[in-house]
Amino acid sequence: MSFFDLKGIVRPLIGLSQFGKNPHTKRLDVLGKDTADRYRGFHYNDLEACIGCGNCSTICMNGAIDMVELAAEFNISQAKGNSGLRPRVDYGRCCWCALCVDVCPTGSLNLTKEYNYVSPDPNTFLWTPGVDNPYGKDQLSFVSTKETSLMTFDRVPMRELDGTERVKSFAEVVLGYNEEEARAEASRCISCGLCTEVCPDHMHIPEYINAIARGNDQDALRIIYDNNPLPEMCGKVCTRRCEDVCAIAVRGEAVAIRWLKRYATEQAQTADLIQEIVNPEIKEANGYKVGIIGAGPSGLTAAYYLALRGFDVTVFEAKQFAGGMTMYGIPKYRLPMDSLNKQVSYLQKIGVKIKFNTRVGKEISFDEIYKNHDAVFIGIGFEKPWKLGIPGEDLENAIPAVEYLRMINDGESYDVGKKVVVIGGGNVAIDGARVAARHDADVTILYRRRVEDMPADWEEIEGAEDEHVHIHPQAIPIRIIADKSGKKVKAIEYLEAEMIAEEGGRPRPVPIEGSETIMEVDTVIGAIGQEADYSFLTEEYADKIEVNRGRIVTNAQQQTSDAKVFAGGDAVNKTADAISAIADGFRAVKSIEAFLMKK
Amino acid sequence: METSLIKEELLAQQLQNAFENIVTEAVRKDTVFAYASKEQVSSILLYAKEKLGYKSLAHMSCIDWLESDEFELVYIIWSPETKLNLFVKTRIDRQNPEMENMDMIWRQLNTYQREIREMFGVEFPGFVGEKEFILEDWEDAPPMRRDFDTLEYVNDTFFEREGREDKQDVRERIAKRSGEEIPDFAKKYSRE
Amino acid sequence: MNTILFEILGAIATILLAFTVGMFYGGARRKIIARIQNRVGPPVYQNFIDVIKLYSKETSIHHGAMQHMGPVFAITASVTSLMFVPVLNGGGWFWFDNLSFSGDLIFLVYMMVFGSLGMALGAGQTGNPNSAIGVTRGLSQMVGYEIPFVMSMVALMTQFHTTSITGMMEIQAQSGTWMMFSNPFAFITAVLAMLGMFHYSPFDIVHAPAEVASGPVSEFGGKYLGLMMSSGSIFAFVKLTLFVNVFMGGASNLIELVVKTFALYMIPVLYGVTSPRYRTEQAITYFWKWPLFFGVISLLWAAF
Amino acid sequence: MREKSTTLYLGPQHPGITGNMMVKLQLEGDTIVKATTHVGYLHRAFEKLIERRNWMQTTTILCRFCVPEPDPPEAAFALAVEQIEGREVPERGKYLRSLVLELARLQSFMLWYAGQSGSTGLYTVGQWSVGDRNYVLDLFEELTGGRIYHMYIWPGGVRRDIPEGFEDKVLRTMDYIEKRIDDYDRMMFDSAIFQKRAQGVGIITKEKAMEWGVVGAPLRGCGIGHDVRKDNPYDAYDKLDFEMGIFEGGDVWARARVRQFEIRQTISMIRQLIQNLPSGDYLNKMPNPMKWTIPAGSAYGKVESVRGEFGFHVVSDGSDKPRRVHARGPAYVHGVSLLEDVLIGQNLADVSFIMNSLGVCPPEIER
Amino acid sequence: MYNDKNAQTIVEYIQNFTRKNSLFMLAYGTGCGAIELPATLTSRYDAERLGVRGAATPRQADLLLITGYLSTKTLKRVIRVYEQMQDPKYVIGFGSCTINGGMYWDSYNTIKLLDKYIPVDVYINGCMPRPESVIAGFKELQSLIAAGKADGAAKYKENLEWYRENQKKVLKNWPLVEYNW
Repeated sequence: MSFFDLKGIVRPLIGLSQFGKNPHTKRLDVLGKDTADRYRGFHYNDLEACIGCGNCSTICMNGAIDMVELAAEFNISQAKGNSGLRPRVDYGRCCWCALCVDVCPTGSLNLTKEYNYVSPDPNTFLWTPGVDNPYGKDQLSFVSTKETSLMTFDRVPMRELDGTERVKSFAEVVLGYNEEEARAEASRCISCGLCTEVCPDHMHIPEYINAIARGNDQDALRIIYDNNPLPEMCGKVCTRRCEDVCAIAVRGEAVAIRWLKRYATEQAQTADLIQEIVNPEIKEANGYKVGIIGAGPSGLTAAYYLALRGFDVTVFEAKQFAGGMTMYGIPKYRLPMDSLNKQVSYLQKIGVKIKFNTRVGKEISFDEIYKNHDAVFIGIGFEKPWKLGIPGEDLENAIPAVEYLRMINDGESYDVGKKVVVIGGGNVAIDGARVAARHDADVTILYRRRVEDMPADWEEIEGAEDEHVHIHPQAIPIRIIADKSGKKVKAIEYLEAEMIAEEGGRPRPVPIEGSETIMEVDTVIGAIGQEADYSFLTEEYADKIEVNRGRIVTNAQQQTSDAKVFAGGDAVNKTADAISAIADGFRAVKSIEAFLMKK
Repeated sequence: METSLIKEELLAQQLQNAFENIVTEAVRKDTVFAYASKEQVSSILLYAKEKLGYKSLAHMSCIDWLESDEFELVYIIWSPETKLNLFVKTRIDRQNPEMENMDMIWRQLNTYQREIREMFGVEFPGFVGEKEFILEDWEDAPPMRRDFDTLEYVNDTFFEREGREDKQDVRERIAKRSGEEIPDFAKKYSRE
Repeated sequence: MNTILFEILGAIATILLAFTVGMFYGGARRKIIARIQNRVGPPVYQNFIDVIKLYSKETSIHHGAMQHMGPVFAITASVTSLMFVPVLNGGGWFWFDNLSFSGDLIFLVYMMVFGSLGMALGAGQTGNPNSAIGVTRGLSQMVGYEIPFVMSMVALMTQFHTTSITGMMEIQAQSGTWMMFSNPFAFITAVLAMLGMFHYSPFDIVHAPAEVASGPVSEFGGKYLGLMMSSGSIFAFVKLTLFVNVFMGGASNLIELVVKTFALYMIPVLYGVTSPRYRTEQAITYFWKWPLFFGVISLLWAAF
Repeated sequence: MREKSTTLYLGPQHPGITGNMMVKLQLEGDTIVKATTHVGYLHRAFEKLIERRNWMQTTTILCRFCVPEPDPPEAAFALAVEQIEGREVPERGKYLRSLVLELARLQSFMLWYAGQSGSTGLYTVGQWSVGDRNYVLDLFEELTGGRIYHMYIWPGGVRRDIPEGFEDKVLRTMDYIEKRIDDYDRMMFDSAIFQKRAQGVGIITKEKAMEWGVVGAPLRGCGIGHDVRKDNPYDAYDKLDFEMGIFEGGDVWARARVRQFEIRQTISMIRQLIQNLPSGDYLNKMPNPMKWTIPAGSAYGKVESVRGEFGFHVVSDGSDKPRRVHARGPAYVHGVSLLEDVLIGQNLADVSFIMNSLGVCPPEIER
Repeated sequence: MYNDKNAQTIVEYIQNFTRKNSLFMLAYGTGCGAIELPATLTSRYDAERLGVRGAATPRQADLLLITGYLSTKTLKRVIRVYEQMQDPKYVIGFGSCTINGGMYWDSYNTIKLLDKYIPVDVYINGCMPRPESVIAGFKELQSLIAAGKADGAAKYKENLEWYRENQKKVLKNWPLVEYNW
């Protein structure tokens, strides 16, 4: 440094020129009004779109988000699949990291531009987004989009046999997840548990999925067996209403709950292995005897859990194999016979006695069962197909789908010919069609309504289409035409229908005049529903046990009008699927136990 | 992208040749692990510093492996020439944790050792440095040990603002509404 | 009787004037600095609010009698100094003829030190090490700037053969030349010393916040701080008026006074905005280099 | 003559202390004969808290490690996690990360201007630079949604893509700031007084620097060229054209010159990043955060912050929560033992000046 | 906002007016909030126009800013600083941490509820509060002062026992000096 540093004295003075410039200061009244479009301010929750899954509350590392019940005036939906709770944020905890936004599966929780709040009272920092700041709707800034969300909205695709490959055999179409896929799929679950409410059996879905995600498959199976003794069957063919309310499904594809259950059960390839893994605690025999009619899902469920609770259980099954409709009504490419038999033999290991080929009312009378047991559970299911109610359905080649499936599953052969028509849109109809397709038949499904109205699973419908099953929607069959011999089916005549929107209901098909079409066919398979066969009930019991519109009337605990008799399954509930039957059986166990132990 | 680990392998080999009974591993790009016994660490560090040019100490940290009742001490050193990070790891007994004082190799270790002594209770015999570093009047267990439960301590010592008692758990509420009974062994998989 | 009353009234008015002007200058300084820093800054009257608030604060700190004496010394020194500084040309304004006597310049030079010494005593009593260090620094720095300042004054006194401020003002009025032109080196010396007197950057080491909190006044809050601030603003007025009187021919009316003093005031303010602060020894080195050099020259100028 | 020695507690509440720590000084006159640092006033036990948080939640708490520079911790953690997990970052993600890191460096440099000049009483530069820093923070706000805490860098990339028109805004801001830096430099570096204050103060010799593990600008101010961005390039730094500022002397002046040089490098880097921004994905998305597990392993991720190398030692035991995250910021090295050593023999007036030039940041020392 | 000006005497009114327009703040750099304070005081936000300026020591300060979390170690100093301040004195709590623990709610070393240890006049929302919020906090405090409602210090005197008890729970054996006002 020089002795006299003029530059060092003068150059800083240039800065004084700033005096003449406009200050950068913002006026007080505009301060805080121009935040960026992405600013992370207070939360805003769309109360209607929110399903109360509580994922925001879980991700919040500050414990800032509580799930609370709001006052009645906000009309929070309490429907199934909606917890009825809404997040409340403690701004004495929040750090505005917005992870809650990025994990919100529905996208209802967003942040706004608003961030200014000062108060002398520390108790006023507890806000319910959407309630305390309804104006936030117009100030959304840091929003949750499908692209930025941390949720994985796309399901891990399930590997399947190719459509042309499938029709060649009855090999299982779905190949199942391998471990990596299962972990990936399981990790999509947010463990909210909304699904459990919809599941008729209230399975512990978040828990077992989480166990899979953490790599504890055995725990997963144990949790599954807690209230479902036929998980492998459910894992393959469940109607999985749980997936409809999945929180992820609001914006994406639901977690593949069914496939994950299937994955969990696949680890146990034999009944011994199941026992080894599940290793249930069997209580000491308590001396009570329970008779169960029908080894369908509901009967087997009741039998299993009663056996675990120390009851002496005997199941009476009319057919050669246990499983009921799941055995005889579901084609083998969906549910292989070995699989079901494995699960049944596990039940037998636990101590469930099954008397096969024992039709109640034929080999053994209901009276005998009733008298020899302390309680009776009826799980007979729907066996008898409904009639189509059109002329010609008694012809030789017009066959109910249930019957057709039973024959095929029993190993009997039935020649459907080259051209098959299936009437109906349920799972049974599709099953019938796909089985027929496996016999090299050209199959057409006639359904009254549109494809999207079909009660069958969309996966099944897609599977059928892959197998070149032709679906003809909006077609109402009016008669089946016999051939010259008058015994065999030659053709079917149907009317085209149009959908007329009806107030307060779903659209109704109305036949179009003059649209009659005749289609030549070899076989007509009818699948419009089934009913129960109560012929085994002798008059004495028919009076005691109330039957209404083909269904046994029970209370919520599955108890019939006869206190000693319990019932479940298709013969009782209207949902007519395996999981409801299992739920009935499970409920019945509890009430049978309560009924007997109380005595 | 598979990169070759030539430099890393070379360093692992060098250490392996110089010391018996140590395990070295070229883990990934720029990173080499050396597992050694407690007694060997100082000679490895000195060797690496003097002979191999690992002049700079990047880090020292302590990990509590409660399950196996051990503390793991990790020294991360870095060389300006090879640009590699060498992790020298050793495990010490958790019940009587003691480690050689090494602040004469790197003066910087002074700070690290003070922290580890305070936070984990690891003793460094012969190490001078003030006892209190970050904490003041601390009477509980060394707080970074995994068996010290911070939440419990917080609940005992501090207050929480009232007005949030009405919160509910979604899973429990759903279970209650539908009558589901979650078995105890499954609860550990429930959402926290 | 009346004259004494008027004199007292006039004295009070002078104090009020000095206080007001000093406060507004302080406010203006904050405003100007704010503008240079691209800000709007507080209102010009902000210092008034501050002082009133400080007086209304409770004071509950007791570190012994000397602590109370410190601010009192300071305000006494500044008020006494003020009494000896002619505010306007012709010796007085508002019925107040200042306590001018021949030799008041020498008296003033010492009076100005008195305040700082009193402060030092008071601050020393508080036992706060920051104060102690601040005081040490303040005194060291005072030694630094006091020598060139006295030199320039002595140069003027020898050059014009008077030790009275009014005398100097008369001489300037007669000759029509301001002393800053008749002895420019003395003026330069005095201005350089003034930079130190104001304790603005780069000579604010005394109360450098980053080092010794606020230095000597660290322990003074409330009324004491209010007193210190009042004393400071009166003192600023005293210094500025003195410089204007001595170097710039005084002022014949208030507007002229304000213009001249403000212009002078801007020198330390603007230099302060752009300068980091010197360390104590650097400050003393500074004062003993250029100011001293100019001081010697001014003495020589005066002598020859 | 032996002067009477005074004990002065500088802090914890003291205007001259960067943050909240205490330096106990033993003074003889104005000269320091002994300095003892006391830290722990800001200890929040992050590393304990992280034991209770899962990997995703950890990313949001990280930026609080160091208040003036919230981004390097995020990046260092992300790098460490990526190393353990083997997660690839898309090219655009890398560029955006570097962009954020450089913007963070820029705003931190401006904060440093304020600290360095403010500790010598030159408040004007501080007022300017902190005021102008708002324009950089505006960019952050636009990009990440937060002014100070961005929580933007995630393992696998960045959180959001850039908004529309952002590139232009960055370039315009850079032009403005480049112009302003000249103003700061005129007042600060050209000032004779500042030069006097800074030269020969707080000297760290080359040997000492290696011994104490000095990093960052203080190390480069000793004439040793070490910069993580050059030595172990991460993100997009291997594709950028920049130079290290290496100055000899080891005093405050040399450190200041390093920063003066590097702030311009940073601006040029930001321009390069914006101009070469590739298209494509910005994030290699992690699975559901609640179920995100990292395979067992450990790694040391490091990035270059303004004050030096910022390192994270991350240990995973394969679960959904980190086993241990141990952070080591530059202040951890500079602010405790080294500071005690450097302060001896210095003038009291230079304490906060030296602390600023070493970049002592207490929240990061004690975490 | 507050219409009870008539309730105050003219002296009180002037006092409150000057108190509200001249806030010497002691920014205790306790936490993250300290980083936005420079911004609050500089060009864009310029808190000085509200009469807010920094004070270097507690003796001179009217306003204590607790800028975030307080570790127990700092709490000790904060209590001492607070007690050193001269009446009238006010406290502003910054951000979540002072309200209910913020993101350090489960940390063993930070206090959660500031108002259990020292009286707080105004809380500012945010983590951390933006300068705009800080300014809003100042303005809120000013309106409280104008209305004569910022009486945290009086509350502290009244309930000293209660505050001491809470403080001791955290500070344990740390000696607390006698509060002399």
